[in-house]
Amino acid sequence: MFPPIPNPSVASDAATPRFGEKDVMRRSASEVTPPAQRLTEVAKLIDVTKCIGCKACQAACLEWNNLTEEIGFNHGVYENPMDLTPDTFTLMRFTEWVNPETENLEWLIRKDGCMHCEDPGCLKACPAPGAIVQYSNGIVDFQHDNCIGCGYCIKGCPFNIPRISKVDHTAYKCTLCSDRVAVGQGPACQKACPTQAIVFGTKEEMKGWADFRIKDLKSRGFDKAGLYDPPGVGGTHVMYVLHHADTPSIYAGLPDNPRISPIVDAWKGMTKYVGLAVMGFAAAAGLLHYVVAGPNRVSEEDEENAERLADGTPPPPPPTGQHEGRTP
Amino acid sequence: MTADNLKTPDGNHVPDDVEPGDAVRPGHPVQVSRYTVGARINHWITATSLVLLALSGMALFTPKLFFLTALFGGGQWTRALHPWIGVVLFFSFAGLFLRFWKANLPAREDGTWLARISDVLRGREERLPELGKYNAGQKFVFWGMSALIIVLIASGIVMWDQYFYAFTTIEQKRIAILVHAITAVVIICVWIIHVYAAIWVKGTFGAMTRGKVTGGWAWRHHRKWLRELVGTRKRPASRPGTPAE
Amino acid sequence: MNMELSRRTFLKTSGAGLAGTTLGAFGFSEAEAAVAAAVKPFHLVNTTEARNTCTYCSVACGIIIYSKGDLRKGETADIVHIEGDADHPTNRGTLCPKGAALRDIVKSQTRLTQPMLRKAGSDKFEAVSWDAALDKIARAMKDDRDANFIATNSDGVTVNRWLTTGFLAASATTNETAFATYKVVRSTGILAFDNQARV
Amino acid sequence: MTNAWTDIKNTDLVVIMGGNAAEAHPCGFKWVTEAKANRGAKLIVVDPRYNRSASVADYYAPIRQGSDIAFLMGLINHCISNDKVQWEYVKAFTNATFVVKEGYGYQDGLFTGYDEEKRDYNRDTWDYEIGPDGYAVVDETLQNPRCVWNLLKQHVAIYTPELVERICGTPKDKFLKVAEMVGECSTPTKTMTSMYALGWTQHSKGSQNIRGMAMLQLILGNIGVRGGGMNALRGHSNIQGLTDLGLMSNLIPGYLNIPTEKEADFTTYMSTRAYKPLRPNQMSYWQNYRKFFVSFMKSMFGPAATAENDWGYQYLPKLDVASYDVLRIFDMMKNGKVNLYFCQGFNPLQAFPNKAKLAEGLAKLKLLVVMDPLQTETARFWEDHGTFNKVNPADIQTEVIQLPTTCFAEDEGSLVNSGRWLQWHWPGGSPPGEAKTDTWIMAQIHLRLKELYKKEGGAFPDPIVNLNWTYKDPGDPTAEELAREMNGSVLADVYDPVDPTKKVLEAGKQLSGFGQMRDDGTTAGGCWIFSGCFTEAGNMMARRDNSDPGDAGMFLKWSFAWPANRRILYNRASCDLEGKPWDPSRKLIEWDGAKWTGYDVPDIAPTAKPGEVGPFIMNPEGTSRLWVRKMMRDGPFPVHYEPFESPVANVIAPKVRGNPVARVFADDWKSFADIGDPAFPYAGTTYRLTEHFHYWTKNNHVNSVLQPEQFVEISEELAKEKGIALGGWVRVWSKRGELYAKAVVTKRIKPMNIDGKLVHIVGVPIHWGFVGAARKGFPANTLTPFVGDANIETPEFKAFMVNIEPSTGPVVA
Repeated sequence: MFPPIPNPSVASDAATPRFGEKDVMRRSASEVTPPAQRLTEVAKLIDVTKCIGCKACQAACLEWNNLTEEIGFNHGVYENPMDLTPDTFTLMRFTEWVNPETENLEWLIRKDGCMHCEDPGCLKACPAPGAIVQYSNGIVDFQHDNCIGCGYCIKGCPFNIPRISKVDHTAYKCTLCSDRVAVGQGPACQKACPTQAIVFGTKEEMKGWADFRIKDLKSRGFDKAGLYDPPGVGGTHVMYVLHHADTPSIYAGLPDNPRISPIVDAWKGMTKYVGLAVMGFAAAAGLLHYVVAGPNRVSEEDEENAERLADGTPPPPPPTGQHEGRTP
Repeated sequence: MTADNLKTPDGNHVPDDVEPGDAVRPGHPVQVSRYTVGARINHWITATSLVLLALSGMALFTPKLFFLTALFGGGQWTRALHPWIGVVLFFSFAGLFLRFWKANLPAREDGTWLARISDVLRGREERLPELGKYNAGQKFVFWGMSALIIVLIASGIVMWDQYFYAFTTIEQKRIAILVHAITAVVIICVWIIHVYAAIWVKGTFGAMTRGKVTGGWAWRHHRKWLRELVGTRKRPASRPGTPAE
Repeated sequence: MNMELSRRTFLKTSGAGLAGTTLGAFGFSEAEAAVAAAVKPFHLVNTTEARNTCTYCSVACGIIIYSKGDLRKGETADIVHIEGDADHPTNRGTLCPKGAALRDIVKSQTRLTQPMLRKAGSDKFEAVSWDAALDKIARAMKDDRDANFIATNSDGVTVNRWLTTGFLAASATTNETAFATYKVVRSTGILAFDNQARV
Repeated sequence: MTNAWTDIKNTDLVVIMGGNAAEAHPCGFKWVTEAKANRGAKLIVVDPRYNRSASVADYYAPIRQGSDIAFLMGLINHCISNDKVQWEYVKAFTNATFVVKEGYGYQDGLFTGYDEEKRDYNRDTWDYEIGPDGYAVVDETLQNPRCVWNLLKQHVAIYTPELVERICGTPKDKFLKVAEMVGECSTPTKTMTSMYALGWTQHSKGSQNIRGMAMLQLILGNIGVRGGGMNALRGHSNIQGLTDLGLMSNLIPGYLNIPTEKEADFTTYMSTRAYKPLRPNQMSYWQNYRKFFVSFMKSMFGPAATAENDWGYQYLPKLDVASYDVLRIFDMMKNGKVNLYFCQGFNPLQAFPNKAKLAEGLAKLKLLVVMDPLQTETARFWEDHGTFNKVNPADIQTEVIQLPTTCFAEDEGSLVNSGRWLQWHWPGGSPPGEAKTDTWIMAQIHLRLKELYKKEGGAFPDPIVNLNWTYKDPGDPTAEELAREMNGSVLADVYDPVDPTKKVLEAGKQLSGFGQMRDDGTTAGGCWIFSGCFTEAGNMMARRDNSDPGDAGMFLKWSFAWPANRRILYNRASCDLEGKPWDPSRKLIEWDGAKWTGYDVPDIAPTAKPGEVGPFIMNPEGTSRLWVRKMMRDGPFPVHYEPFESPVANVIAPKVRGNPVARVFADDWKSFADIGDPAFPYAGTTYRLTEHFHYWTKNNHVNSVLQPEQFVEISEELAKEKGIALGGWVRVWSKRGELYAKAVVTKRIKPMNIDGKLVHIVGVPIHWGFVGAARKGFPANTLTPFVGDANIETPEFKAFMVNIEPSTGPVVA
């Protein structure tokens, strides 16, 4: 058993968060001087092989964060709601998978939610300064006061996680219960998880625990068991233990090799700089042209010619050879 | 009323580049009606939308310009207004398109004009052919705007999550955003050209403010158009179009 | 009884050999943390804790109820949160999806708040006072018992039973309530006495 | 549970059959995952559905609902045939060696003494051969053909893997794989635990399902040891406590019995409760019955219970039938024989079978009193909810009083968990509105009734007016007062009979345990098995020291467990005949030469020498029972009987319909579909989902979000055959009623080949009704048959026959 985190203290002096502003390592649409010393990285480890799909994590998340999800319908499956929403930060996804090697049915149940990437695509895509911050312990958190609701974070995210609220038009996702972690607690989902399929601690501890679990799985014939800590996003602060780590996508579409989309990279990278340069160049070229060529003015002669034309007096013919395009 | 129905008193078709309201009024100097009130209102709505879109768009495009959101009442308002202004632009521009498309059809002299672009840039118009209501540069702006706005509205709808989130995949939205951004850069450049041309070519502003240019302006920049207007002026009272004033 | 909360934790891990979590180690010292923080405030601060047991299944998970207001001081207590008790040997702080949402059942829209009476043939409940409801119940019991009590059977054996009234007892009340219920029901001679155990 | 939740971590093999622990008891299931992670334990799930428990199992085998006994007898047969037996344990700690008297026999599904007319057995022949010394005859060599072991061998011989496949639909290779894994646990150093729940109890032969596994566990030597046991995962937070306290028609707290009318007086009553040991030197604990009974009566009637009036014996009602269980009460109600009915925190309209019959009964009451924290369907049975509850209120003359009660968060007291721990809790919130505790309500009813009887007189007022009700505030007894009363106290000083100057017990003090109870009226105690819970040392149920010496999972200083704070029942059986643990790495207790010591409270007299006293001290044999004499109505060994509604006739006894001694009320026969009835071709079963708790959490927003709407589960094959779409509406109906639900079409249910016939399964979760936050739905009991287990009347919710068709959904009118 992974040692449970002691119950929280309710004393007023226990409330002081142990990290905050000063520990912000990245801030959306802002330049940040990273803190000189990084906090110990934290991580949540989701052991899919121990998960029984009970949705305690979902319930605990709703309760702790005071979220009111709609009461929906049954759609012929166990998932509910059917997708993440601004009020559902985490969701059990169920996959009935027949293992082609053993022909045995496996019910793969994965808790979906923010992965808290080391290189967060949401933060990269976000245009609103300070709407998304990354603390040096690895938590990626949305600051709703700064959020403008553009939804760029959704496009930036390689895991399709953030959702925009129709109520306050800001983006929501799992905060890794930053309010709890800040007082030395684990996230609400982790605390609730009946089988300790979710554990929380430092990232190093989590990797160690994952090794312990993977050994057990290999002893049970899951040769491909492994840890999901995808390097494409610099690793994540939510990791999975999978029985079939060679094919993450069988777990309800967990990306095999997640990375920030090259399109997003192009948009937030090259396009931004090249675009600004091009626009600047266009404006500068105009200015330069004006300085060099001077204004293009109508002359007295032009006016006279026009008057003559209007009066029916034939204006002077065009200069020879200048109007090849015209029929005389 | 479009120019399609216009006929000269002798029964000939009015040339494509003569638009309703275009007229010559002799005097000192000659006054040429170039844009009707409707066209001008339409233009300025379009122009305003485009500027607002550029400002709000740039605010969301790069953090360095995020401060521009203040003009719209903050980030949330900017995000909410931008697409609606886009809708205004789209319909407004559609109006301009219907008004101007015919006059912007390519003409033979456009080639020559383009070939002599260096003379254009140097203001040596005596070396250019006589031009209709629009030169090739203006036509480029017109058709460029038309195409870019269609791309922008299409890509904009794809990324307008508030109403259209469900209809496309995230990958499609990503592409849309990239396309929208690039297109926006291009349209802003086209806009710069358009505005600069109006600044550089003196006497142009009057066309979109008072609706009129001087005869000399028309003689210098759009002589063919001026000649056509003069040619259609025989019996102005019978003309079905609405005069500029 | 002693409500002093033990802060003991289960530091012994079985099998894995990992040291206790070093969660406490991340973050700087408390003094430095006083700088403006973007993290939401921890909303259990200054609440009152009460140790309780989950009301659902017989795993009997330990829970802590956090409320605004302290019943022990005679105040009104409004429950703001319910969470697993990490000190509890069985659940170690964990809860199932029902347990994790216990606050919702306490505060359910369909909680009953006053005695109600549905009259014969009526299509609605009407509010009644506790006194009226209890008097009506006692009277109905007395009348039925007096009319149908069986003191002896056909063989003349004293049987002292009352079969025309039945009582179905709960499954989530305390032992103490159950015992009080047992005494009251048995003393009347009711035999049609059962509980949820069968289902 | 014989063991405790935390003890499951000590096991090597978990068999989940007749339950779905991951789904219904997730936090207890944690200890399965711990055993797997740390001990390399394996998990086997045997269930009609590949369920949430199966999703983390090492091995899953399908089984048709209602065929568990065939499977279990098959396992026993496999173990016996392949010598997978813990011989030392079986010979010493079970009744394998006991010789059964002549006359007992079994043939074609029936034991000797069957009376078809009465649907009952004459069980006189079901007993041991008693020797001239007055003790049961045993044959240590197991040679006697009539010894229990040989009778068992013979009884299970027909349950071959082939027969198991024919009856259960479990492919032979899968059955054999399970059998092999189970067989490995016959060594003294490997244990298996059984986790079961309503999947075994809710059958017309539910008790025998459980016996089947208990017998297997005994053969493997897994009872009384760490990581072993028979672990009933009880459903409600205090259903164990309510049962312990005897809130049933035929019980007195602590599993004593309400007298029957054949026991006209106390002497007659006690005459059958001597519990004389059946083996020399054996301790037979029930010999203390009289002490427990008299102490209970003193607690119940105080000074009015005297030696002269046989401790108030006649204050107790006498039974004329085995029990007035809920099924019988509702049958009486339907027949107009009940006038008043109380439902305390219970929703029978949803919880018992055949909703139509239940509603008919409720409508014949004069007064229904419902005490509940929440709105219930029962309290609103007269309310028109269109297709969900189609009634005309004007036609229903029942008056209904609905009383608002507090819930767990607002009251104080103790609850008994599955592992028999009595845990105290404190209130955390104020009750809403005018809600009151159930104790207050019961006290108010009692006081008012007593007042009426005092004033008006009436039928036999004695037990009411003499009820011991000496609480500080009679209108609102405190939890502590009641807890002290259950524990028991000394009423008069008791002196040592040998040395009359020596005071043994002092009047006014709390008892330290049931060992101090006396049968002379000098002690009182409401529930002997709880004695020790509130002693002079204080409230033992409120103890919160979670230390765990030896990492054994016992937690002796956490709360209080009955009996006597013992955490594993029969723990003497964890040691061999010399008193050494079978598995030294899993020591529980051991004989240190003078006494029993260890991590748990020994389940034997502390100085009872090993080899002299058998470990099963509650049985006069001193052993456990592979063969249960006449203690069960439907036979000393389990026999495979089909459910009352079944797709096939009983393969081993084609003439026997259902459990031959299960009680069926006259009206109900016609409500059962015939065997193999083509109108109801699919095998229905009901179960709960992890997102919901019975009919409570549909009142709760969060849980309604997690599972908002009723559904049924069917295989892809059946969906295809019937043209049912994933997420589409279906109508499911039985001979008793119908429901509409969404279709969850899944690979986790497969059709089964039963005796050559393809049988489809329709799974019906139970949680929906017409009140609450979740979408309106139909309770599963619209479908289920009104018949219970032959011994304890648990309704047959798990196996019945239905039909299904695609639908456009319920017509909302």
